[in-house]
Amino acid sequence: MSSLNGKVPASNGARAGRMLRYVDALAEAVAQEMERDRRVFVYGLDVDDHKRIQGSTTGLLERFGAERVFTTPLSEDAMTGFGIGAAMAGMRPVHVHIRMDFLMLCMNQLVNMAAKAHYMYGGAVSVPMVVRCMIGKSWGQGAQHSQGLHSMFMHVPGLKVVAPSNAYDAKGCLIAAIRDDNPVIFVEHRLLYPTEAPVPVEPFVVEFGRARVMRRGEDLTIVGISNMAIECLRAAELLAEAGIAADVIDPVSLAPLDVDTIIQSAEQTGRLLVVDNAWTNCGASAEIVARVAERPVRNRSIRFERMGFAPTTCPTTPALEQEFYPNPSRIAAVGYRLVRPGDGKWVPDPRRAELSYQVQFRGPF
Amino acid sequence: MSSLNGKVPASNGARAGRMLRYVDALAEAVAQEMERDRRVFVYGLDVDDHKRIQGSTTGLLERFGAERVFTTPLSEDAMTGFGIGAAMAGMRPVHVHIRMDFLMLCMNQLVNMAAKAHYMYGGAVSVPMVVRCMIGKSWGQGAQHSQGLHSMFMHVPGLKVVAPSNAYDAKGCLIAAIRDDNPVIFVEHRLLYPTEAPVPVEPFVVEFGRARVMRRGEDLTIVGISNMAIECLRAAELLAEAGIAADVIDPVSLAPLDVDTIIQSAEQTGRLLVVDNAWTNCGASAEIVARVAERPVRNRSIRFERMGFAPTTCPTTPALEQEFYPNPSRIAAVGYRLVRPGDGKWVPDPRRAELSYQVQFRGPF
Amino acid sequence: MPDGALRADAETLERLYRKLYLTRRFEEVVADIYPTDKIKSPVHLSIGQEAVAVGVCDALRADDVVSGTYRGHAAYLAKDGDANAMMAELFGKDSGCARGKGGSMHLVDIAHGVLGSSAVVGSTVPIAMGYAFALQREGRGRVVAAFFGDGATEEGVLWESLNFAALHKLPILFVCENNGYAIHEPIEKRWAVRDLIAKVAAFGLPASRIDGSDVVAIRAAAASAVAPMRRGAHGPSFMECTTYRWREHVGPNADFDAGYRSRAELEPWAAADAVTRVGAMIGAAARQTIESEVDRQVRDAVAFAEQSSMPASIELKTHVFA
Amino acid sequence: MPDGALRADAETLERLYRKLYLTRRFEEVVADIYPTDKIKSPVHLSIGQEAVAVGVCDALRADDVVSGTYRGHAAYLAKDGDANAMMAELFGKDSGCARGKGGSMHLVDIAHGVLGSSAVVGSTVPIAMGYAFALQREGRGRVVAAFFGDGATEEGVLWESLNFAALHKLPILFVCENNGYAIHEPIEKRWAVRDLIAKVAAFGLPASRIDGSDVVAIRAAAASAVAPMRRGAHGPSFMECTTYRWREHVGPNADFDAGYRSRAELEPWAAADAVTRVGAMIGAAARQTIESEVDRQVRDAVAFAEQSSMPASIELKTHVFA
Ligand SMILES: Cc1ncc(C[n+]2csc(CCOP(=O)(O)OP(=O)(O)O)c2C)c(N)n1
Ligand SMILES: Cc1ncc(C[n+]2csc(CCOP(=O)(O)OP(=O)(O)O)c2C)c(N)n1
Ligand SMILES: [Mg+2]
Ligand SMILES: [Mg+2]
Repeated sequence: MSSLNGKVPASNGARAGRMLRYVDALAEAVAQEMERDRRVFVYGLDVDDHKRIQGSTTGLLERFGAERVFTTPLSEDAMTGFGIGAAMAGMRPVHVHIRMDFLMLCMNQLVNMAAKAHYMYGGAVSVPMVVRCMIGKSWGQGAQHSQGLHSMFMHVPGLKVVAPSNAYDAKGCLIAAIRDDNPVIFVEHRLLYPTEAPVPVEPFVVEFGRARVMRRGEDLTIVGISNMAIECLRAAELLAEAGIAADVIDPVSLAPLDVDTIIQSAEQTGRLLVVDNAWTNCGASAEIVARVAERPVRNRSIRFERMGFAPTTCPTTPALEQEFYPNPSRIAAVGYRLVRPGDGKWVPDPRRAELSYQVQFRGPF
Repeated sequence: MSSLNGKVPASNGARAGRMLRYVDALAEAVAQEMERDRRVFVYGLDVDDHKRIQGSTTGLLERFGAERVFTTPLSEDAMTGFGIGAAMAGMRPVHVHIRMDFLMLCMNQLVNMAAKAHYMYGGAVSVPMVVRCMIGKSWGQGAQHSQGLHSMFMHVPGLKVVAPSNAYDAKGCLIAAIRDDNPVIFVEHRLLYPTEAPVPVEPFVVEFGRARVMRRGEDLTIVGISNMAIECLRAAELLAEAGIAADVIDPVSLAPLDVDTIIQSAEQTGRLLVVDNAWTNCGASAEIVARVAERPVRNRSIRFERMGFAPTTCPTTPALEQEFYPNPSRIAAVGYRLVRPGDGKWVPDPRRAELSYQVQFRGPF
Repeated sequence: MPDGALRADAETLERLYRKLYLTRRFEEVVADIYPTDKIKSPVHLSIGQEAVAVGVCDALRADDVVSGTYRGHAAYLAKDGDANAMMAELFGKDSGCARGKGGSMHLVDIAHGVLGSSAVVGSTVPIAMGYAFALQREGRGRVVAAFFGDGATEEGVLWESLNFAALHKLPILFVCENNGYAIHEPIEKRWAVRDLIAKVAAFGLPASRIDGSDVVAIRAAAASAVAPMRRGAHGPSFMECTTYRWREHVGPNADFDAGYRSRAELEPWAAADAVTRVGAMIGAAARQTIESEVDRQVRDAVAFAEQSSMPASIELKTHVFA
Repeated sequence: MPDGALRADAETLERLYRKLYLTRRFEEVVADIYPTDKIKSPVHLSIGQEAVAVGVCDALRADDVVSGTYRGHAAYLAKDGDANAMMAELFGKDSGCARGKGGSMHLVDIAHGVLGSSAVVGSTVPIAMGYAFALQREGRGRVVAAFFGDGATEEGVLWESLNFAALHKLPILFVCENNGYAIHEPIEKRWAVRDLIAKVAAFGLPASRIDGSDVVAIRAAAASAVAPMRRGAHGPSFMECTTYRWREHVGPNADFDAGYRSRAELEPWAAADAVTRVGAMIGAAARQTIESEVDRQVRDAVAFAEQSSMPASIELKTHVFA
């Protein structure tokens, strides 16, 4: 049901691991890397307060002390440059932002410095830095606290971008990000924090650039990004009730992007639906559709569709907010239309679909 | 040879206008709007020095005085917010940046405030602001002075993005941008500044959201963005020598984007090549290919290809820089392969292609 | 906090009390409603900090302009923003001041001179400055007061703005509501130097530090700061108002059990509470009238919000472009 | 500019002169070559400003680190960056210090403690600070000197960085090369307040203003600033060095005919020129030796650059990722 990725211990027990929440997987990954490598440190607004970034930095201050786990002033621009400088000097900073929207304050450092340093200095330095950032949950967070802006970073050579959708990948990708010699934008989603999956106790790495096939089906390929991977799985369940079988693919890593896995599936199903937790215009979904559309060898014609945020600013009122986001019901409906274009009547049970993100998700493994 | 766009006076003479350089068209557009509307002002680093942003603000200080034409400190973030506030209060600021790369310093104001204000305040305010920014010319400008980052702005609802490729559109789009009640990112290219086209003397508007077909041909559709529109015209000339006729389309406005004109052409030719002055990954070229690929009615299968910056940081050394950019020769070669996939041997005359941007371009009108 | 003379004529005290009580009452009611989930969006209460906004706004004209933050209820109400539209906004209703699209963090009331607030710290400061530029050009003596927290002073944009406002002598009063914390982080972990006023003065702005519980002192300081601005090219001023947040950073509750601050820290601030003190200074009859009028106003606002309808689906797509 | 005592022992003066002359000579040669288009990339010359970098770097250890700007030739050479690799970089050659990928604005020489410079004003300042943090943790007494122009002080990131560096007592010397202009805009159009030092001091850093032509005074000031940093948690310092750019902002020529400044403005600076004055203070023999050695060094650098090859096409795709 899933393609193996990462140097997971072979034994079944270890591979299965315990059930762990996404939020705890983040904290565990960082703790294990801090233990292993003295150069790793964690900083950012509020990483050391009692809320610990919704729990995702829990335990770090106690174990590693204020020298390696510290808050900052509200100075995103300078604090990003600070991390870049420390990384150039050989340290391994993990900079934490409680909302991805705040990265707009440090775009200059991320785009003009971090992404480019290795290249424009001819390889003389590297920037092994991780930028953890959380996409806000939908509940009334509004215009400036809920954006998924990953495509801006995918656009710029020199940055890696990952967006794990489950606790297993969260741990494996975060460890990989910390060990990576390049700047990595690590995209989290608030709604994933409480979700559980089996996660090995030992440190392990999920390699970037390998998509994960989370579910198999021959009628339709659905690619889900970040938490939309989970919503797509739910949509696939709804579609199954209508007799439609969907491949559900989670790219996990957005830059580098494993487009081959997606192409392979889409060539088999002839239909590709890409669902992002972001706007579609020039988004990750545009890139994925474009790459599949321009594949050199074409054994089969493919129909495409994208879903993402409504092309509007995010409203706070729940009446509109629910229309702003894709949900399993709407994803399923679009998938259905793609497979059976003539038959426009099917609508999935709205009650089952609506609450999807409150349903405890038990991981793809 | 070109689709009419904009409220151009009907008389032929006026429509033809005089030959005017792109750079002068920019200055003329702003001068005419400042004359017409006392609320318009121009500000930004160096708009009032003797170089006048490579000449594009020439004459404004003399005519309108330092009250309406002024430089700023090196404070891109605050100065963008300043313009937004002035715009909310009813003024019509034109903020000038000599390099688009510097917009990374004011992404927070552009993305989180300017783009969203009208929506998140329920229509209570609007932000009629123009952000003029120039993509650096290639000559050794390097990593941080040559980026075309327009797709980042296309990604965000609430922003309009235009990238005129010739003097006529430069004037008409800039006037339209100033009169628009929304924030407009106005993308210029340094290499276009000396190019000439017939431009009406009177003020006129080029409406956003209407692509321009610059050349007609039935074998291949080439879409060129910003200065690449010009390079694509040159490529089309080269292709014509090989007996291949290309439609060349300049979208002019990137958000809103006139995808219908592109679809119409691509359905006729069955081949679409999109060439951007930017990276392709999650770029404008990805969006254009995706929109054409997911068009609902498909009369014909289309082959797609994209070109843009190499997926690297921009190097300064001319040895590598020339490989970084698409040029007419390479565009033609890719177009040729798209039309005649079997026959991979044709190479256009490199001498003619190489110097394309030094060839005086006489406009599409 | 000093002894707090609070000397002012009865009329002024009553006017101030009405605003203080309104702000306090409004937020208490919001806090009471919050657990019902009728307000589905984060709220950052000003409870304990009301005197700053009330004092400053009482020194402003109706046609002056204020700009606030996500902790902006007090500034909105103190500037006479429409209370009904505000409550409806919190409820996500179509009749809200931002049509339900903004919520508590994005209040706006242009008719009453309330610029839209923002959830990104520091981001409204340069916008307020741009607005002040437009008012300067207009030449009718209007001014802007820009409120922000101590945390905002760490953002570079604030110093860029101070420099530019001073350079162009813009009619803007910068008001820092220093409550000692950014979320749960105390100033010691964020500022190398505690003397904010010295920093601002070095940037060329008259700057003063004022007890944020002393609503009369704040009013006086604001009045004397804006008077010369109205007359011409005097340039900006800066006030640092020391104050204290009584509730949790976001949400309706107290959080003295969370561990990052003690309840003892609250005590002197509670003792100096402007609502209580000003309330005690005005006549009992006047006070009762004010309180019952304000109570009714807040009840009406809740009823208005309750009775208003949610925006129709189609509203999702409106207001993307003007 | 003060009278400029320039008192130092002969050895020091000779060492300083070698650096001053190297920097001057190197750039004069660059200016001579520039019209040939062998250097196909913008150059921002330090001619006239050399004493700042030379004075500061002479106070540094070989294992200390400097960070500069797009106007960074002087800092690179003063810190003993490889002159051959620098000239080759300007020529776009594979043997360049950035493999031809950076050009004049992105010089780097990690082996000699030269962090990469940047074409975005102010952008290297926080990076230098992060580097200083790593050196602080390393505990070997190394320090960073970060050079930037007067224009960089207008970017918010500078004030964010000063606050953080002071808060964490980082071993970094901030060096503002104040040449009175950002491109063609004079300070009057950009700064509300001329007293930069007062602003910085209010942010908690020891700060001094020094005649940027007095290489000995600069050296002394830098030495006394960094000494306590090496010993432990003393924290950052700040120097404002007043200086003057003799050539155009970018490119090899003079531009006194452009109209934004007069040639008369140059005169006192030319009279105080450190290269001339220090040259006049050392013995004629020593001077001649230094000059002929440096002349040869620069000639060798040109020859090295000329003879090096351009990067192969494949290099376009290397170094995107480490
Ligand atoms: C630019 C930015 N960084 C971080 C945050 C997260 N955040 C929200 S409120 C806050 C604290 C702000 O403190 P202060 O300015 O003192 O205002 P207060 O909440 O105390 O009124 C922070 C860090 C944010 N909203 N915006
Ligand atoms: C962030 C940013 N804004 C604008 C520019 C354009 N620019 C290049 S150099 C310069 C002037 C900088 O002046 P200063 O810091 O005083 O350095 P100087 O050139 O005088 O050495 C400007 C505005 C830039 N490179 N970066
Ligand atoms: Mg605070
Ligand atoms: Mg300067």
